Amino acid sequence: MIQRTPIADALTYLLMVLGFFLLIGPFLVILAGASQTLQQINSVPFHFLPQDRFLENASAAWSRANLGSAMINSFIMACLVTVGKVALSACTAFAIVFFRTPLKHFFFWIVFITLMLPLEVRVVPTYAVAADLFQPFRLLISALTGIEVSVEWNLLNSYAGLTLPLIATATGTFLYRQFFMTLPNDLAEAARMDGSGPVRFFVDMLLPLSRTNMLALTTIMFVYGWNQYLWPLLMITDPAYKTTMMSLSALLPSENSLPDWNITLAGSLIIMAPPLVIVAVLQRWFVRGLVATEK
Amino acid sequence: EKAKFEFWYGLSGDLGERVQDACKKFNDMQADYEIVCTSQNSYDTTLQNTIAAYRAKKQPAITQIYDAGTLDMMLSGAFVPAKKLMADNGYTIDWTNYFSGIANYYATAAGELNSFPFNSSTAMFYYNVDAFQKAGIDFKPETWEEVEEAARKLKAAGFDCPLGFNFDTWQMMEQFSAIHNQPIATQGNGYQGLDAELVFNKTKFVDHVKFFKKMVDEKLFVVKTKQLGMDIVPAFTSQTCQMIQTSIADHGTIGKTLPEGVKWEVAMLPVWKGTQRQNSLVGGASLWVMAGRPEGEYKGAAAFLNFLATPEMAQWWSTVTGYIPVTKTGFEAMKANGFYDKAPYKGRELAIASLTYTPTSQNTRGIRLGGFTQVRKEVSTALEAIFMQNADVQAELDQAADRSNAVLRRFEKTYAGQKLN
Amino acid sequence: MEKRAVFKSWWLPILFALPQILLILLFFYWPAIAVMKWAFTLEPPFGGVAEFVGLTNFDEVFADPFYWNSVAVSLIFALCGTCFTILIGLVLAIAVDRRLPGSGLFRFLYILPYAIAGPAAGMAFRFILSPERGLMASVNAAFPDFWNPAKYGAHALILVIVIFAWKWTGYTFIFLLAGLQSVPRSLTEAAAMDGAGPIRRAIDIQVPLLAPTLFFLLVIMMTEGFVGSDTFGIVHSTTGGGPNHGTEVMVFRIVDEAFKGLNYSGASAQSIVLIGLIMVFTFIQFRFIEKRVHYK
Amino acid sequence: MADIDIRAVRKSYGKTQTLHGVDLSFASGEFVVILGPSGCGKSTLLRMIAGLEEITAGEIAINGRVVNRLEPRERGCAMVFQNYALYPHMTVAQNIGYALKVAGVSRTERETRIEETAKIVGLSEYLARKPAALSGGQRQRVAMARAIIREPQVFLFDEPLSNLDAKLRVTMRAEIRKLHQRLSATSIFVTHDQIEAMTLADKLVVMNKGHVEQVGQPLDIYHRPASIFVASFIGSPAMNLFNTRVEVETASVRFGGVQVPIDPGLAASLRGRDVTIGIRPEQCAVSLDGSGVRATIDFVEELGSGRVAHAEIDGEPFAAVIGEHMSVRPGDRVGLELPSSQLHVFERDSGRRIDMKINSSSPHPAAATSTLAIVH
Amino acid sequence: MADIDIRAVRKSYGKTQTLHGVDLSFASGEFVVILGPSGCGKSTLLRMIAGLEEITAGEIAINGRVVNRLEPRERGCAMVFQNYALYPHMTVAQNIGYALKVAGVSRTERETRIEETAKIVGLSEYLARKPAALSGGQRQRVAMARAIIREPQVFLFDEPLSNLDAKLRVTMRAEIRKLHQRLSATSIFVTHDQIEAMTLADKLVVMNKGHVEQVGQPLDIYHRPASIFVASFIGSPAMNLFNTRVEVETASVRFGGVQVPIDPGLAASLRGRDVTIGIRPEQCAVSLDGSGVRATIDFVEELGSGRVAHAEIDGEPFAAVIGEHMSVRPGDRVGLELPSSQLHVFERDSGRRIDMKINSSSPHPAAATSTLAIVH
Ligand SMILES: Nc1ncnc2c1ncn2[C@@H]1O[C@H](COP(=O)(O)OP(=O)(O)OP(=O)(O)O)[C@@H](O)[C@H]1O
Ligand SMILES: Nc1ncnc2c1ncn2[C@@H]1O[C@H](COP(=O)(O)OP(=O)(O)OP(=O)(O)O)[C@@H](O)[C@H]1O
Ligand SMILES: O=P(O)(O)OC[C@H](O)CO
Ligand SMILES: [Mg+2]
Ligand SMILES: [Mg+2]
Repeated sequence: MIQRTPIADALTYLLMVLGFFLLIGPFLVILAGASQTLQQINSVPFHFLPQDRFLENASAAWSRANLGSAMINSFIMACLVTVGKVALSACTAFAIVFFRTPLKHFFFWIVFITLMLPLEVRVVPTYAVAADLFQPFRLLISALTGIEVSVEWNLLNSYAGLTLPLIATATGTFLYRQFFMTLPNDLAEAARMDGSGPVRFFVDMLLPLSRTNMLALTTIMFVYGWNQYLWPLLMITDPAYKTTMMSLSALLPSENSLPDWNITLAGSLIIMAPPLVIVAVLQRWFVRGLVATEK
Repeated sequence: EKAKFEFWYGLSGDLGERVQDACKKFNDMQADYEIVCTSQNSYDTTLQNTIAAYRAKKQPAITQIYDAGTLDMMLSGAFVPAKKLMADNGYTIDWTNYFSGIANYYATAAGELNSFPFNSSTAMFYYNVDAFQKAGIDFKPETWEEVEEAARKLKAAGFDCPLGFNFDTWQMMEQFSAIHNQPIATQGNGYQGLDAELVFNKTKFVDHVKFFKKMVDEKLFVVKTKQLGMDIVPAFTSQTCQMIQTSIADHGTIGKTLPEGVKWEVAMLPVWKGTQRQNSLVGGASLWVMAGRPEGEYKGAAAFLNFLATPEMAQWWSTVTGYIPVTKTGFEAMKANGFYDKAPYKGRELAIASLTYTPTSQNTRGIRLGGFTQVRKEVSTALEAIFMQNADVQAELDQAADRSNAVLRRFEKTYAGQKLN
Repeated sequence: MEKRAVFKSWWLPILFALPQILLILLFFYWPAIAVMKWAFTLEPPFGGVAEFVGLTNFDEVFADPFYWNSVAVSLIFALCGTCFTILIGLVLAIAVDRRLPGSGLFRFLYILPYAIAGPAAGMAFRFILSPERGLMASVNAAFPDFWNPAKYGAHALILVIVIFAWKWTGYTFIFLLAGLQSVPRSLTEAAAMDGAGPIRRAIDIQVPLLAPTLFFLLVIMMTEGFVGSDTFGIVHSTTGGGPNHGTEVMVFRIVDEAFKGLNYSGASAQSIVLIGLIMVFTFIQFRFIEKRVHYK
Repeated sequence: MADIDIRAVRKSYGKTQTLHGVDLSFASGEFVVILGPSGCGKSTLLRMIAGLEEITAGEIAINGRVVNRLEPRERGCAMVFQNYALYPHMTVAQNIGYALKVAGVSRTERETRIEETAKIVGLSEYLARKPAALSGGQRQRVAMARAIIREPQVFLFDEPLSNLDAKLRVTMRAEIRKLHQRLSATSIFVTHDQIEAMTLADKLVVMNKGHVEQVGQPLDIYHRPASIFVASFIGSPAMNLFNTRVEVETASVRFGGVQVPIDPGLAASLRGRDVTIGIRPEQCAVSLDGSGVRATIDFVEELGSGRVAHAEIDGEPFAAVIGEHMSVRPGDRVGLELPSSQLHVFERDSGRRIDMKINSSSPHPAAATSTLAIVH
Repeated sequence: MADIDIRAVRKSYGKTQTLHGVDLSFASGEFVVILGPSGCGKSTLLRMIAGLEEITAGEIAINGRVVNRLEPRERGCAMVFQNYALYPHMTVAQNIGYALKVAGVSRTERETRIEETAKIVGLSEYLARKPAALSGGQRQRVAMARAIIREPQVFLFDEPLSNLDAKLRVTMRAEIRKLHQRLSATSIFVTHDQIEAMTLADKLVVMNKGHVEQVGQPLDIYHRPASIFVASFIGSPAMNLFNTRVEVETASVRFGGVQVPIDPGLAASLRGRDVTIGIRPEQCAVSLDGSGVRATIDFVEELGSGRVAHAEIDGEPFAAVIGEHMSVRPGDRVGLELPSSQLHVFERDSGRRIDMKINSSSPHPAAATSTLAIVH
């Protein structure tokens, strides 16, 4: 469009730069702080320029909060959540969208009611379930047959416990459902005419076609998994399973010592890095996948 | 193959590392058991995690529960009483050897210990002698009147924070009430029944808070909390504040952290002039052995507890931390070998003195109230409102008492029919 | 829209849905039933026989002024968080949608905060907006007590809202940008032909046409603010609900009441109230996701 | 190569009935075109034959075997979808070969057959491309190839040309015809484009609102539309239709103030009945001397290959094709001759054609008087 | 009412050039139709006139004033978009009145004018509806009203009829024509439908690949296409074209094994040159007795209103319109007469028409021999 509006353009840039400082500014402050010495970071006024101490600070943070194993744990947790969620949601959405069964609506509602109720809201009893996974079945069996079974499976302090309850929600299923709904009916019908059954259709058509969605979901779920806070805090007591989010408090300047926020910030930067990288790398698909389906 | 068992504790930082040392010593010393010690970061998360784990049947064999959680534990039925454990495993312990002030807190009405006193402490008054000298203060602050005077002088001498305090009720309410022989709750602070009611809003404590409020208004006392960026101990060790009240447990840390050459002293908590000082309350935590573990673990647990109770270990523990020895013999032995005369440890004997200042009264035996963590939180929230947001002292404390009573009533109902033993 | 369902097997869909359904039953419905049970009894902290008390727990919850305080705090948090994220996101989306040179880079950058965990952001902001160091120290030096979240509940609430808004603005931004870009170009061109300048077009054409997206985000952000996993994390890692309950959001209060206060029953009652509230949200959202305020 | 019988087939979606009892039968190798306006149920019928849609009532038989309960793949039909429904993530070769792959045909055989088929539709050079990199016509050919490779007994086409531009449609039309000649499978082709219908069909089925309006050879239908609907739907410019009444005495109908003569026998039997008379624009003669119905020219459309004069008669638009060298301009008064042999007469209420002899292609026996038949 | 001058206008998107120097000028009040295949740059040109697209090079002047750097709203053009671009959240009245509202016209005046305009397009009863509740034709009218109300000097239409069904297109075509007669603003109408082009245009511009191929009156273009492209693009069925060589001695071209006579003067000047000869299907006479070019009928398309015989001659398809009563069937041998007066001759390499006289509508002076002109 022909537009001779230098004022509007200038205003636009102004807004965008303002947005930059608002949204990226905090990163810059963290970066600056994380690379300064103790004196620099505690000086008033604050120096916004990054210095050269980042590596020292980072390694100090690394050992203080024992980030090595925490990063590995967080990574494993995030990956398991991602993989589990992506796989299960695709299957469930397939069942919900592509079949005409009386259970369809039951499945739909049973799954989608969970959409808005994050773990935080039901964390107390979930903990109890995680501690004794088979309890419901034992109760069921003893109620039905009167036989007391004594199998137990405790998920506390395990990767399964860290991830399974998080996988049990509907976000991904919903995303897939929305995507599947946008696929032309003809596609499935063409496959059907070609002699393909449901499983083949799922493997040959749906999975390859939902790549974008998968990447979007991967992004969301990795971020979600990595950033879990309350659940690990409650269910992990064994330091071997500590995640990065649990290390946060260890990163804070300890009560009786120096306010070494430079170390804290360096540590927090390390903790933020993996999801940041994932979002930055996958953002194209993330945006496309989200927008194409939710909208 | 060593029998493994778990021990959860609530100390962190320097003190936490000392616990690890103790565990290591135990593991190195014998070949039958292996103790796995895990820090849960703080006292309250330890209680919280222990309960959650117990509900999940994943409780540790031993857990460290702070004073405030005592009644919650006692009524839980989730533990093996200390005496029984030791008897079952063939250890003979001289239970009378524990300081009665300490034992009272953790024992049944019949005087039988449910848990092992481990890291016991009491609150003390710390002050910076150098600053006192600079301000020309030539007395030791033993009464609050003197503290006020000292604060004024310090202020006049240019010290911004003569006395720093936070909203921890342990010093401010519990210890204050004990040494002034004031009740916190009826029924002997709960010892005589679950139907106790909180009365701290009708005692000298109220005046004490009002006094603090006045001091704060005059900028003589200053609030120092973690949220504000610096808690009282760092405020003292960084010489920002010249007087604080905190646990004797911090004695070691303070000594280590204050710059070389700075002169400081520890004293018993001040009392109001004309008050007959009573013994202070024991603080810290005790070790509980959880029920429902395999038999083998109890052997290890008993061995560990026995190990901790040996005079050498007791002395080591009191040396590397500020915690007081919990047995009379331990204390005597340390006194005898001159421990308390030497520089970094000098003054710690005052904690024992404070604890044993008088025989215990109704109000100084201890506190046996259910859900006391919540009560503490109510009171400290009230203090926060009073000191940060200028709320009315009496109204806030009344409200805190009401809310705390609701907590007690719920507790009473929850354990309806249970007797305090 | 109902998909033309094409496959007819009855057992295959069950097989496909089973893993997730099982997980959901186990980790969602079973706990949800437990919450119910606890809410109507007095659950002893360590377990054991619990006395049925009817609605007492609910009565206590509703009688507690701090509960209502937490409802108010939650509402303020969610509402303000929602408004800020959507408003800032909208302004930025409109700016980026003008496709001036370089706007692609801004688009890339704006989404990044979404990656950050609430608690991690909280910790960083504790430094960034700390009253004694960093940015605000200078301000406070000039105007004492201008900014002190440890002291003033309002400041603390602003602090946690800022953190929330910071993290989620990138998210709303992306949706709004996509919404803007799906407004047919010919409409803005038609408006240009009709004589409307850029700002006029934004107000008259673009924003009204974003109504479905705006509504969608409104619901999403409200629920995120109410119960999102960041909400707890941010509050827990920055203010711990204080000062004096100033930032005690509902979720935080529930966790605190259950695990610190050992009042599982009271917490369960609160959970149920919260779940009820969210159900209402969910219901509204579903009605609108399926048939939103579509113009066409 | 299979014959198809459709017997009293109905389709309901929930409560709304979409097909109201369709009876049709197609001979082996026939090229059938189903024509009708949007929403009349063409696709539904096709999809029921394919097995993609449940049959609510009635029967469909292929080669004498009732297929109601058979899966699509068991029916031996191949289908070309309107938007082709190519698998976007597969190459052309994979698209074409997918049915074989599903059927477990060996890799080598598959490749040979893919190549052969691609050659037939002229896609040999594009086998490695993805559909997104093809033009509309090429995509269409992939869709065809995908159907051809299966060597089906029945070809089903659901408006396969409607997404193409005009030029390509003409080409593809010719190709489909050729293909049909080569493979001579029974083909059913759904469209709502009449040129396609007229040019492709051996047999034309005209549908409207879930009913079959007329079945027959294309020209037959053009010249003897069985109903007002068919008359107005087929032919462009559309047939001129006007409502009037038969005057028995003069054996004529009144139109534009003039009496237009009709067959006296017909007239007699229509005594006083409301009828609709139709005449195709190319069948009325326009003369400048003004005999016949008088009209004022509104405008003349110059199509290059011909000219259409538009007028208004009795308040209704009227079109007539005029000769290339006749000079008429807007405003001219002209006369329109309506040859009585070219008039179509329809009963107003039922919309049915009224004719002197019974139309042999009518599926139902005539239910009228001896001289008069209402063609169904 | 404004004249428009387009001078050497070019448009590039990045490196690819879309318009390669377009020169056109339209008189005030003229109805110009721009016709061309998809992607040839029609919309681009229109949007440049509207001010929606930057002009890469050249000038556009409206009423003598160069508008290159003016914003859309300053140019006095109104545009009707292909998909109408109605504001979905505004009522019909608000849609129509939006331009006035932006211009700050008072509420009462606005309402009067909205009502007037709505009356013109017959929308008075729909003013309170939202566009979603309108039919295609009604939407189209709203789009028109929105343009009309501004009383623009120039009307721009970008394929406004292409989303309508065939029947409605005919109606809307008539309405647009009427409207133009009433308002007589300069109108530029983009389409790729030739019927629209032929029936609407005062002046027709045929574009191809970013070039103007021919400008002129519609019938002129139909009868004297300036290039092979125009010849093949205009007319349906398309003009038959065949490549051949001129034999000067016999003044003829060879086609289908027969010598087809052409104008001797023309023949002389074309000595030995490669030419393409064209003839429209409706201009070749088909006879059963077999005089003329001999061909075997492949198939006959029965369109109802006419018949087209398809044959192959020299390996190329050939179509001829045949009379209604002539009975030819596939396989018949027939003779095709190609009247020399109806032959179109094009230079093979340039694709340009070769004619005996200089075409007066050509914008450039002829650059050929005295007797021979290549029409641009
Ligand atoms: N799944 C369905 N549920 C309800 N009604 C349907 C369904 N599918 C089609 N219909 C209805 O059945 C009728 C016939 O639809 P069909 O698709 O067969 O029409 P069509 O003749 O193919 O039209 P078109 O030319 O537009 O493709 C329509 O009115 C349509 O709305
Ligand atoms: N924004 C753009 N960037 C790059 N190329 C473009 C852009 N817009 C149009 N084009 C190209 O310019 C050419 C002309 O486009 P234009 O839209 O003018 O065609 P058109 O003649 O209107 O075609 P249609 O009949 O399909 O509307 C096309 O090849 C198109 O791909
Ligand atoms: O700091 P400690 O270990 O002395 O404990 C203090 C209080 O007793 C905690 O409740
Ligand atoms: Mg259809
Ligand atoms: Mg275009």
